Amino acid sequence: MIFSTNPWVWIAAILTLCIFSFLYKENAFYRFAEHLFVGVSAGYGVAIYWNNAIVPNLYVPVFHQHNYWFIIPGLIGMMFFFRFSAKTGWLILIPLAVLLGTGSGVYLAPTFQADVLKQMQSAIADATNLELGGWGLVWGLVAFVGVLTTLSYFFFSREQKGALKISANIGIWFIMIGFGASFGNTVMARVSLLIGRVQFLLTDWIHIIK
Amino acid sequence: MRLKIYALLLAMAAALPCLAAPPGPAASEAPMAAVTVAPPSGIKAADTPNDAGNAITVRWQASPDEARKMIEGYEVLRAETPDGEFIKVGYVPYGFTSFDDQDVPANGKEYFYRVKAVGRESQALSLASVSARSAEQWFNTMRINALVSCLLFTLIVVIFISRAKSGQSLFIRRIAGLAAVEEAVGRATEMGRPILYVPGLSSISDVATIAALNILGQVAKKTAEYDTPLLVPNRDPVVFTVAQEIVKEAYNEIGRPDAYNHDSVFYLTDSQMGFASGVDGIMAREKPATNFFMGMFWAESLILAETGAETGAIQIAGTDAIHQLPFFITACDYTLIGEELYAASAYLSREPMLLGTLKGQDWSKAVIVLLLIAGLAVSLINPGIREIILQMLKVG
Amino acid sequence: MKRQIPLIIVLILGIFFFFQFFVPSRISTNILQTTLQWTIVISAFAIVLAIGSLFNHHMLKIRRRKPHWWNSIVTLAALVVMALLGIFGRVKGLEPLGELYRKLFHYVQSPMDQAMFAILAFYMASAAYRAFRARSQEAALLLISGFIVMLGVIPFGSMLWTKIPDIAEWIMMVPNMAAKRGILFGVGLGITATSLKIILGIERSWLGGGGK
Amino acid sequence: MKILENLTKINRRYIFLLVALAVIFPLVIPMKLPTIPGKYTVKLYDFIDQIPPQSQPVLIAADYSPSMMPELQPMLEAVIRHCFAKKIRVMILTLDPNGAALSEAALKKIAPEHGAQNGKDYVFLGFKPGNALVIMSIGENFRQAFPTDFYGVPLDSLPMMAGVRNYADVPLVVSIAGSAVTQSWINFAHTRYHANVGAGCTAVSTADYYPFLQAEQLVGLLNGMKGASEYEYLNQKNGYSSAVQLATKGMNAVSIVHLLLMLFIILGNIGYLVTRHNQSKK
Repeated sequence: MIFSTNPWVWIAAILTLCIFSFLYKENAFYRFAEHLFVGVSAGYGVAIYWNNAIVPNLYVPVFHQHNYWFIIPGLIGMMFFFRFSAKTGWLILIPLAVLLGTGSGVYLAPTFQADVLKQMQSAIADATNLELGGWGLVWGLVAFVGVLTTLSYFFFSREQKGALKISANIGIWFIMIGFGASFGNTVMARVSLLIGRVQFLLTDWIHIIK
Repeated sequence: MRLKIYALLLAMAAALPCLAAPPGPAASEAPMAAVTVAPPSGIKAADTPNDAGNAITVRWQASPDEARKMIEGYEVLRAETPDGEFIKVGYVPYGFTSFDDQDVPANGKEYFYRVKAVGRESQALSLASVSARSAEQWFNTMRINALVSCLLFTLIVVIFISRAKSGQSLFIRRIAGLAAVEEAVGRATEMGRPILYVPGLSSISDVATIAALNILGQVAKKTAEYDTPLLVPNRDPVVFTVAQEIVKEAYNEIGRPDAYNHDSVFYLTDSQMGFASGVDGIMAREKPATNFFMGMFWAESLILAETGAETGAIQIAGTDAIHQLPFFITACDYTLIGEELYAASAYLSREPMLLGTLKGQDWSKAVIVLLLIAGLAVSLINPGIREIILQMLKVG
Repeated sequence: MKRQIPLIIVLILGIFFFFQFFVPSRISTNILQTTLQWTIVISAFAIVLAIGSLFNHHMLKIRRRKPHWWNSIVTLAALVVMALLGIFGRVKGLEPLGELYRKLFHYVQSPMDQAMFAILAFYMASAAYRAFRARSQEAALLLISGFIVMLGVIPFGSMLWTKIPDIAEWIMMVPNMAAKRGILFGVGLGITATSLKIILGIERSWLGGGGK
Repeated sequence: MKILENLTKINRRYIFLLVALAVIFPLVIPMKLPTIPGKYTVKLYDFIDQIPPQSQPVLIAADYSPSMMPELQPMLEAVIRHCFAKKIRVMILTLDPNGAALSEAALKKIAPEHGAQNGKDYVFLGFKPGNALVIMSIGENFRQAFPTDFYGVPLDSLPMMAGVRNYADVPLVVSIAGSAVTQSWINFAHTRYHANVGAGCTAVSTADYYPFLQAEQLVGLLNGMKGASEYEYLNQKNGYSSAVQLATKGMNAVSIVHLLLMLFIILGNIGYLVTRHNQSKK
């Protein structure tokens, strides 16, 4: 067993083990790593906001390109700081209103397009693709029924009774089969990530595997 | 394209003036050149539709030599005058008969195009040139389906809201996960332990976050009533600010501003896994009696939910992140699936306007189901109509 | 009045950007791009409040000598060091700071990030053990489809029966796809309706107590 | 019966311990678990196998960053090994800003094993920003997108690049990625420029690509670590490589964890059924 001589690798390895120790139980090592992680990543976030948001979108346009329009978002952003005042506290609602108004306006139609129109198109296209022939068409129709019944589960205006109950139940079956499959399909990806970490520990830190 | 427009016109029985695309300039035929490969013919140039300008679409008919596999591709050339210097602006391989010149220098100015067939050994240039002017459009006709359907949806929602305002009682069926909220808060009070509420990891412009904050307001009212400690860790700075306001307001509304603890809504870090490690630590140390995971989540969903399950908390999750739902379903006691998260604010508050919106959503679903069935039926009978329907639903 | 101004802003911006989607002209796309750039700047200011909260939270713990208070010192020190290195590491003449910043990211933050991610492999196992039980019809379906798909991944599956990988693929393609599509319809309508409620001022929870 | 009932409450720490062992052991101790190549792996393998040696080069796009390495790096290595062993020329590029170091490392490691030479048997093009734009500009003219290789050598001075103008001269594009960029390769390189496209993706995104396989827009697909291990197996079976099998080791671990998981699920259910049976008797 030969250990790495790189102190940085040691730090990385020990922190990895500290995080893994949580699997046994919450303990002083995990607590240390967790607090370090929160601090380091929050600090990294500050640097990212500064370097990637403020500098290119505010500092450079205003001070280098002399595009003084960009002072406006700066001023709106500063309204966040009024929240500590009882009298002018409501001013923080202005930057919020700008963010929310823009966000809901910008995403409304594209979401409808992607989640409703596109899905309608695919649902019909998949179930009526005569070129697939035979079983392909059968499975297309099965999937079509799955879509309709799943959708019926989300009908809130009626008590789930009678036909709606049957349909919603079939919908739940589809949902459950789908979720089980997604779960089973994800196991390999997650194990792969763990393998990556174990390989780091056993290759870079302790040179066991070549 | 045309089909889609006509079909929509029929469906809506409404005429919109902006639909008719302006006809392109007359095309000119290019005579055969005396070289080994034949040039493309029937060249047409026209403004590229539905764009911000500075683009012209050039179309042609393939060189007859393409069938003999002698053509490799086509070069598109542009000049400012019919006999000026033609420079290459693009190349497409064989099998393609159109090209969008995206770098047209000026809108409204006439540009001339020629297309050259490129063979293995020889090339053939279309003799005459065609011209077009690029222009910007003020309406994207490819998106008319989205505009019409969004407006229709809005109309349905507004009708139900006005019905709700007029005092009609609106029924909403029981949603298991939400019915459990009261019980979950009560349990925490009995046990003398806090409630943990994670309003998702996304930003304020993610609508799932808004839904989560809405439910947070309802939960905070209950914790204010029972005087149960509330913990709300945040990942997004803006969401954190709003969450703090919402919780404060909830305590005010219940008349317990004294019970509000400013430190109960706090910010952790904007790193996804850093946040997960922090919340894991909090769950392991504070042992909340109830955990709420509402809003948008990514891979951390299972990390949070499994840790919470180990500490013995009752867990109620809700997300529209389809990929994460399987993990919440397996590890939580109740899970609001997709739209149930959005129905929650109406369900919990029983406010008529919100209930009206939910009714509007429901009827829209009914319309979608009917349209799907009708679409399926006619598509199976007639492949031509199938094409029209698929065109109508095309995302532009 | 104080509630009216933000509601009006939301209404105007919401309607404007809803229709902007349908207008491809140059000026329309330019306005969208500039506004998106502006929202980045605006939301960046909120980080000051957020970091303020983090600071207060931990200062309180240190001052009151709450349990594990010394961990709070770790968080605060790490926060300050990382933020300063990240900001000043780009200044000319201070490149070694930038180098240290990259090292800290690479050997401190990134390994913990990946370790947290890797913990998922363990949690998949414990969650599956606990939840994949045939308690009800629905749970049984979850269990069976999960089981078949897992079997389809490993070689033993096709040794057991050569059709197993095909069945797993079928489950992913037919019922799984159908369920996701059905859920997406609801989600799409829910998102659209909520956006509408925000724009029309029906959904006001985000106003909190502001303006009262 | 008590023992069986206890099967419903196995302490999760034992589960964690067994998972950890199931991952560590196969990595440290060589094992020989069976590998049965899936149909989409075989399709990609066969496609590459029939490309004539010393002719036009295969284009490999290694569009992933270090976080995807455990799943995708073995794929890249296996495909490169196959090509080098069959004297098929290779061009490698990446559209991921953090990807260049990974693909360069793979080339540096494998080229000496097969005596492959830079500029003659392979070209490393490095990173180019722009995703779909790069994919399209290759369709127009390779040299427009990449005038030089990663090391600044003009492509025109490299003998193997002489006849390579655009996708028409590339027998296959292999997109190895953990993001939606594979879709761009299909949409642009395949649909628009008629290139043959094969893919390797992470296990979570496999399901997204089944429709493309059915429509034959992809010649083949490697599914995460499983696909990589199957490719390694085919390489070894045909005597193309005897190198350390990264993904095979990993896949052994994956298989054992899967078996373990299924075992726990079965045990839990037995315990549950017994408990329910006993309760109903009372």
